[in-house]
Amino acid sequence: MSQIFNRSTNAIARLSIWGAVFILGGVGWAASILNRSAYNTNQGVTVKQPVPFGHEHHVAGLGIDCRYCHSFVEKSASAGIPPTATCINCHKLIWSDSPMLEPVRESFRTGKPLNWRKVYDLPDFVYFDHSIHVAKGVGCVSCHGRVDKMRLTAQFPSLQMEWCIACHRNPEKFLRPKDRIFDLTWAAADQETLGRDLAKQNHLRSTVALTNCSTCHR
Amino acid sequence: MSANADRPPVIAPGYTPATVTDKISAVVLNKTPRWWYVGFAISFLAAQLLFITIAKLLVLTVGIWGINIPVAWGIDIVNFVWWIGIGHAGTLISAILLLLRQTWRTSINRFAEAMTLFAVAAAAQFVLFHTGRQWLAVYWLFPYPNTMGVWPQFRSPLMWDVFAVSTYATISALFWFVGLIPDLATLRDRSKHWFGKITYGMLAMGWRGSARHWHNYETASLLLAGLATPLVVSVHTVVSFDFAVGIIPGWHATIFPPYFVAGAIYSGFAMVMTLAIPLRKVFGLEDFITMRHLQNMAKIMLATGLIVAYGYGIELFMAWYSGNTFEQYMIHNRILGPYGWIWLLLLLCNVLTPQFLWLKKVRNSVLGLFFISIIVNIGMWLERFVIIVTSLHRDFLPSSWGMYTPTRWDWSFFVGTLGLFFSLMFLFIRFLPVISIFEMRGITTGHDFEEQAGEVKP
Amino acid sequence: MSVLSRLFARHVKPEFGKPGPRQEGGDLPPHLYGVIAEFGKPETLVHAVHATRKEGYQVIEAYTPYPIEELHDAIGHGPSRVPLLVLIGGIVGGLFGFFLQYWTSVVAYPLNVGGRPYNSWVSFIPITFECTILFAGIAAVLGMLVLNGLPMPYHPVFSVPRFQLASRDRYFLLILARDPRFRAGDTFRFMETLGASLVSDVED
Amino acid sequence: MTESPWAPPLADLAVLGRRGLVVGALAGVVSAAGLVLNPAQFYRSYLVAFVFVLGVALGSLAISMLHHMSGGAWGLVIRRILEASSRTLPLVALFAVPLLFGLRHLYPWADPARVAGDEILRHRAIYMNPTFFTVRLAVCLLLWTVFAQALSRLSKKQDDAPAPGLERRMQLVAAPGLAVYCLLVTIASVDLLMSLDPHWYSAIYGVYVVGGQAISGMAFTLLVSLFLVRKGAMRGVLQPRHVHDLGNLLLAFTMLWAYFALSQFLIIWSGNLPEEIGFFHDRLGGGWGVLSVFLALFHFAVPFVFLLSRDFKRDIGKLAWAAGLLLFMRWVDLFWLASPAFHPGRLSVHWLDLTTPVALFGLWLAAFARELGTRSLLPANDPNLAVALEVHAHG
Repeated sequence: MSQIFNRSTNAIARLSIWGAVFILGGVGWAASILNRSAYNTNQGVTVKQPVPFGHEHHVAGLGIDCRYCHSFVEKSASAGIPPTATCINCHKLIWSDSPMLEPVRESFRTGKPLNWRKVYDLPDFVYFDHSIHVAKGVGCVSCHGRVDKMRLTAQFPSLQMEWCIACHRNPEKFLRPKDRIFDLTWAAADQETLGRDLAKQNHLRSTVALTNCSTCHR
Repeated sequence: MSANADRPPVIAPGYTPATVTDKISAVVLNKTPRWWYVGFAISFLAAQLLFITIAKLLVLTVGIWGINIPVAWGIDIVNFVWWIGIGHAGTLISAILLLLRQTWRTSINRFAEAMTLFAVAAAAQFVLFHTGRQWLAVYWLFPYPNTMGVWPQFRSPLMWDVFAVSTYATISALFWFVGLIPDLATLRDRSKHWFGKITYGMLAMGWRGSARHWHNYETASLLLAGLATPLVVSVHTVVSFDFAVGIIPGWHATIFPPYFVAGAIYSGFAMVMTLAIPLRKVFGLEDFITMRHLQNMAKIMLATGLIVAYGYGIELFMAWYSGNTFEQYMIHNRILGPYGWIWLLLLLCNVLTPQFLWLKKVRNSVLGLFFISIIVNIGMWLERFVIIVTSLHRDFLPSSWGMYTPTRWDWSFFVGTLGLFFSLMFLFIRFLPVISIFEMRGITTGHDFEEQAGEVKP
Repeated sequence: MSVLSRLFARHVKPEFGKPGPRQEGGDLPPHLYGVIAEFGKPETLVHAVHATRKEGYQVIEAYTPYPIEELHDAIGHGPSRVPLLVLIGGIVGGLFGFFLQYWTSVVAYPLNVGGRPYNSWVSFIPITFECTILFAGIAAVLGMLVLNGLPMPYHPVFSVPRFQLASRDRYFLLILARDPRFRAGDTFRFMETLGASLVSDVED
Repeated sequence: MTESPWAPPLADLAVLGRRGLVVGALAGVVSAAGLVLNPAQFYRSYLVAFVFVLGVALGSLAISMLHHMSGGAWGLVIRRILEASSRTLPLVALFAVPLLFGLRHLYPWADPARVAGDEILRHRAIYMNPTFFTVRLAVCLLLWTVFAQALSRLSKKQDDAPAPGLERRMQLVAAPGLAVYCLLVTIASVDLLMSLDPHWYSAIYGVYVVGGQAISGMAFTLLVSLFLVRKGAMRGVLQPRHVHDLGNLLLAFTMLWAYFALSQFLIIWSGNLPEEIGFFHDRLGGGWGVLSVFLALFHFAVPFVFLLSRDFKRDIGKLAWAAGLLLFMRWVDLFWLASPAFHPGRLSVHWLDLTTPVALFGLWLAAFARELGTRSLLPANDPNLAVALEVHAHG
């Protein structure tokens, strides 16, 4: 019998075993990165809209309250996309002949709603209700970020379940007084104490109840 | 083992290490016989059925199967349990018989272990594809830090099953491969073709058969056997928990674990027999797989068959004894309901037929054993059908009763896994030694691997 | 030996034992790995091993087509360390299995399932058991490979033409050149007295 | 008596028998006083004691049948101990008689008032009634005795004159014998123990009791082996490799018992059905829980760890410790099975619980010692004996 393999195969053979471990680990790691990346979640991605609506201008610049447009946010599951009429309330006077706003005027003329694109597209099997979040003291900014700084609206969080769960486990980290819900710039001096008090005051359910499957999946 | 005059020997007389080596490695290294191509082609064709069904399943999901409410588990699970059960004999032969120092196992263990591995591969198809959406099943089944922050439900027997089956697959693969290493070295040294030399050489990993090699090797083999023995019991126990932990009448019985394990061994030995009898014939291996093997397997089949019959009996008795309406109706429906004929057939196959094995004449007849083994294979399939479908189709609420009929895709999946199993089996008998060469060498010179292995036990 | 392998020449891991000091002023050829002898019967090999050990050689190795227990004792290898690795593997696996379940069900995401306790230890038994077996089994296989120095597709003994019969029906004894007692000519002649059918040098 | 080189140590056995008899009789007298003072408690304690002694004898019978079927040196060296133990079955049958007078103290189905008010007990009444119970128990004891005697007689025949077909005939008795044994133990365990609880049922119960009896038989055999070795009767016979095999069997039986126990517990715990969970509810609370933990530790965990060690298993002196512990734990297990039915919610150990097993086991031991003295300690004419006694270099 003569040698079948070269001396160097010894090193290669051992290396390949370790290599397999590292490659498998690397693939797993890459998959988890990809899964959490904006490519998969659309976090921070703006969506092309029929009219380039700017929250920064309307909120920070003009000081319009969230509820002026999203008028059901305190009462219903959906915050509400404003009807064209809401836009026209002002834009019949201001920028009333801007070509950029032509789709709005056309919608108003024809009565056919504007085809706004969803920025926050939750999975269909998630039951989400704006009103309860507002009622329990979750501010807009917690989920939507500083929309007053967004020229075009982008998805602020990843919207992955681990993000939802993080708040449902420790809601006191995010709770704020009723009158500060719509204030995007406000921050508590001592969030820890305030949050604990508010949780008690607003009758927040226990973490176990808040993280029960049926809380969000019904 | 004690010498016993009226038992046939485990290897025909006159063999030496050299002749054993040459004869068994010739099966692998000689030219491929024509029947192999025919057999492999048929199996491979059947395996295509599996791939077609899977393709269809991936698009349309489990709706193409006959399952629905109330029978949400159909013959996909029947087939899963059946395949896993068949796998058990392989581990049992190599592990438990190694621990019990039963020399006769040597010539069938390799082959039985391969059978285990391929049966688990076939069973895995059902586990994998019955989830409907396989890409989601990853987070249902495996604990990893996923983006939902959720973890699998460890109180569920289905999770236990995931761990049991994947551990079983891993350990059987390792056990099989470790057993192959010295024989791969043999093939490396015998192979005339450069491709064979390199392939077997890489797989043999430089095995030289030094005293140190053998010592660590024997210790590791024995420990693996010691680990595999409780493992194999645990696997079918966990499979039985899939049912018994639920509260469906007909499923929720404490006898299920031992009764399932016995049933698995029963069907597993039947399958070994079904495969070994033609194999020894076509390869001329009658000198290695002797009548002694077939007789011993027949005795084990008889014993496990009786345990299974005990299980059937105790279920009937306990249903009556419990005084529980639902349990009693379950038995009534099992015997007299629309699937009653299957139950009857099951009794014929699993309880009546093996009783012939009490007769020495039957145990000595190759043809008789072959037929009985096939009937038992069928019977054990029917048993799982009875347990799963008959229990589900009429449970607590008469308003939600229903019937179950498998569709042609159910059957094509099953036939496809048979094709997969036999394709792998054909590849195995062509490219790897079906009998452990080094252990046979030891037997011919009286250096029993088992005897020695028993001594190195920690 | 090919030119290529000379270029990559490196120390091949010894079969066994610590390398002894090379004999000063010995007449060792620069690439001698050892001397190997071939035997036709296991008994002869076992006798040869005893004789070799008696002669004072320590760094030796025997090759057989199947395990021979007497040989292991004769060569004087210690007990295998595989059981220890398996024990460690099993304990680690069991702890991993249980605490994986405990942590996920009690700490990471407690869920009420049919009123069962978060720490449903009864339900955790099967997976704890499976993990114990899995880790112990992997430890057994990896331990065996590592302790045997595998994979090692290249080894000097493979250069011996008749060594391929070590996997058939021939029995070999190798004395490594690293043995402190090793003298190229003497050792060769000594091995010829052991009843070997063939003795030859093994080049590295 | 034969002039076999393995003659039993008659003097030592006589001492053992006498001690058993004296202790047993004393404990029996004390227990009889208990019968007068507290008949209900007497029967409850007596039941556990009876099932314990029955388990030792039947376990020995089962192991001897297993040996006939599998062969192996381990069985040959203890065969005579197993046979002597199983030949005591007629005495065990006699022990069953007092039980028949206390059925109404023990079983809810034997109390007409309870049966009348309980639908399930009425449903079972056709099977679970004192007459049929007695018939079944008698048939079980009779059939076990028949199989034990048949094997023992063939074994005797082999001692008298070696005939080639005898082993095969013993196999022919043992194979159906083992099947019948398992079936009858199931029936008897439902009758004697499971029916103490009026509604509870579990299909694995019979198998669980079979597993326990195997431990009883093997543990007792190991203790007797140690006794014989100490008395010099089996010197040089019982080699480490035999002891190793016996230790492995004890380990296997212990694991099997734990497996059955765990399966039953896990299935019932997970199902959590009202008609089933009561059994464990009674046994996990009110002090009984401590006993359950004790059982898990000393009937399984501790012996298991020791029995894993090779050195431990190869030394009969060490192994006998595990055997002694397990034999005691067998009684604890049976006590755990039966007594919570009488004292739910409160751990209660009456002095009769201790005297009755001593009485029965003492008397039984006397009978066993007498039986062991009647034959050679090894089946001298068994064709496999020479191989079994070979001294292996590495044995």
